[in-house]
Amino acid sequence: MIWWIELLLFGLLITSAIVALQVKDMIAAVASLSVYSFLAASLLALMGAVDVALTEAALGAGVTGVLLTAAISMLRRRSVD
Amino acid sequence: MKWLTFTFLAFILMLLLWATSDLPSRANPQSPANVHLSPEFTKLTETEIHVPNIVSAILADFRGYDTLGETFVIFTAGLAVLLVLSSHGRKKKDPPKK
Amino acid sequence: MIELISERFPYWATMLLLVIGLYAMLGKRSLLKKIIGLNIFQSAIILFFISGSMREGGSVPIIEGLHSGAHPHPEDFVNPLPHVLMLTAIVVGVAITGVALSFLVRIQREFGTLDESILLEEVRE
Amino acid sequence: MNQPYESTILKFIAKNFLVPLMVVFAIYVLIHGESSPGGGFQAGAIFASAIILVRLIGANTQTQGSKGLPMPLLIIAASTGLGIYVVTGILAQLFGANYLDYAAIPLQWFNEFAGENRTNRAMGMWIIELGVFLGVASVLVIIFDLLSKDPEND
Repeated sequence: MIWWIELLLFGLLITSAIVALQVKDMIAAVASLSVYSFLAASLLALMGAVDVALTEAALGAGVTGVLLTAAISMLRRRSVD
Repeated sequence: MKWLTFTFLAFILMLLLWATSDLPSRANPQSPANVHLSPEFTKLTETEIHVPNIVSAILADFRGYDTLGETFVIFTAGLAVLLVLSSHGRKKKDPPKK
Repeated sequence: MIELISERFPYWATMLLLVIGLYAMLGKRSLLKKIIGLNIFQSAIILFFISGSMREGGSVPIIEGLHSGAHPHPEDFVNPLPHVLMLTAIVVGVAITGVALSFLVRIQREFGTLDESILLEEVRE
Repeated sequence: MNQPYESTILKFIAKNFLVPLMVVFAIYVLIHGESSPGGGFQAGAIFASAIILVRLIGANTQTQGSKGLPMPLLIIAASTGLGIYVVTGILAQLFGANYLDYAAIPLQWFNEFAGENRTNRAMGMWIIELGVFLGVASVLVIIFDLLSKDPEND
């Protein structure tokens, strides 16, 4: 059991979650959330769930980030005026 | 108000960590989740469906009704976004505050 | 001690992530941060289920050499049922995020802010 | 999206290399969903990512911003995906089995035509994953289009 790799990945996961919540810039928060999703996907692949890892990498790290970025660009532009 | 939130969260964390001590140890072949229902799925995938990917077989055949409901959920989400963000009928009311 | 940690730490880490997501949904004032917290909460539950699906000596749930007459043994694979449940949960989670973001765009158009306390004041008036 | 960043090499690589690769990978994941990791959801997500990438490339230039798949076509595609799923279930009922029991649908002629050795259930799984693929891909593109649309320009 290569459990220390999982321990390292879980540590990075918790760190990126805290960074995504505490940073002020929203684009940086979304980038950190994408990092979080990709770390979660690699962790799922390490646990043997390849289907779930593929879905998480495509949907969680890709589409969610794009949707959040689209919404933030609209919201920030609207809040300036 | 801040301390109330943190107290509540610490309470929840302690409760959850206490609850994990009752779970079976990880990767235990004799844990209840591993001995019920999924060996049957593996055997039926070999004999009945005859496709290599067990997850795909369960998703589309054994739990096909579940996946049908989920497709309905996604379709409904698309319709909800369409209804919420379509700009028809909004301009007749008061314009948004600048 | 090492034995205990190596067996139990995924449970502890996922519970900690769950509480972090819950903190974002309870304590943050920006509604966008609440949505990010919702995503973290959901990923924590997915990781918890998948780490419960592991099996000693099990491999990826794909039967190798099925068409050439191999007979699989159920103990050779990890438990595939939680994988299916979490697969549907991820896709539904993205749909939830889309609907929530559309609500946020609409709130921004109507009220001009995403701050929770200001929104509560405006709704009370 | 305040100031468009005009980098032609990025656009060239994304349009001529990345988008075709993503489309091919999506179709591969859809067709090989039974024998390797993948299926309708993953293929739909990857295909939607390819379409969204095309939208992002064309977002800054005036010529391509309004092109692409229009909204009624996307809604029709989503409904078609859901319809394939539901009709497959009803078809199984018409052949005398339970709802969504693909073993009753006679699909062996396709196997003999393609020279494959699949069961009826595998063929039924392939059909409904096609429906799921259409539904997921078009709904994700619908959500992105509506979220990135400026309401005062239309």
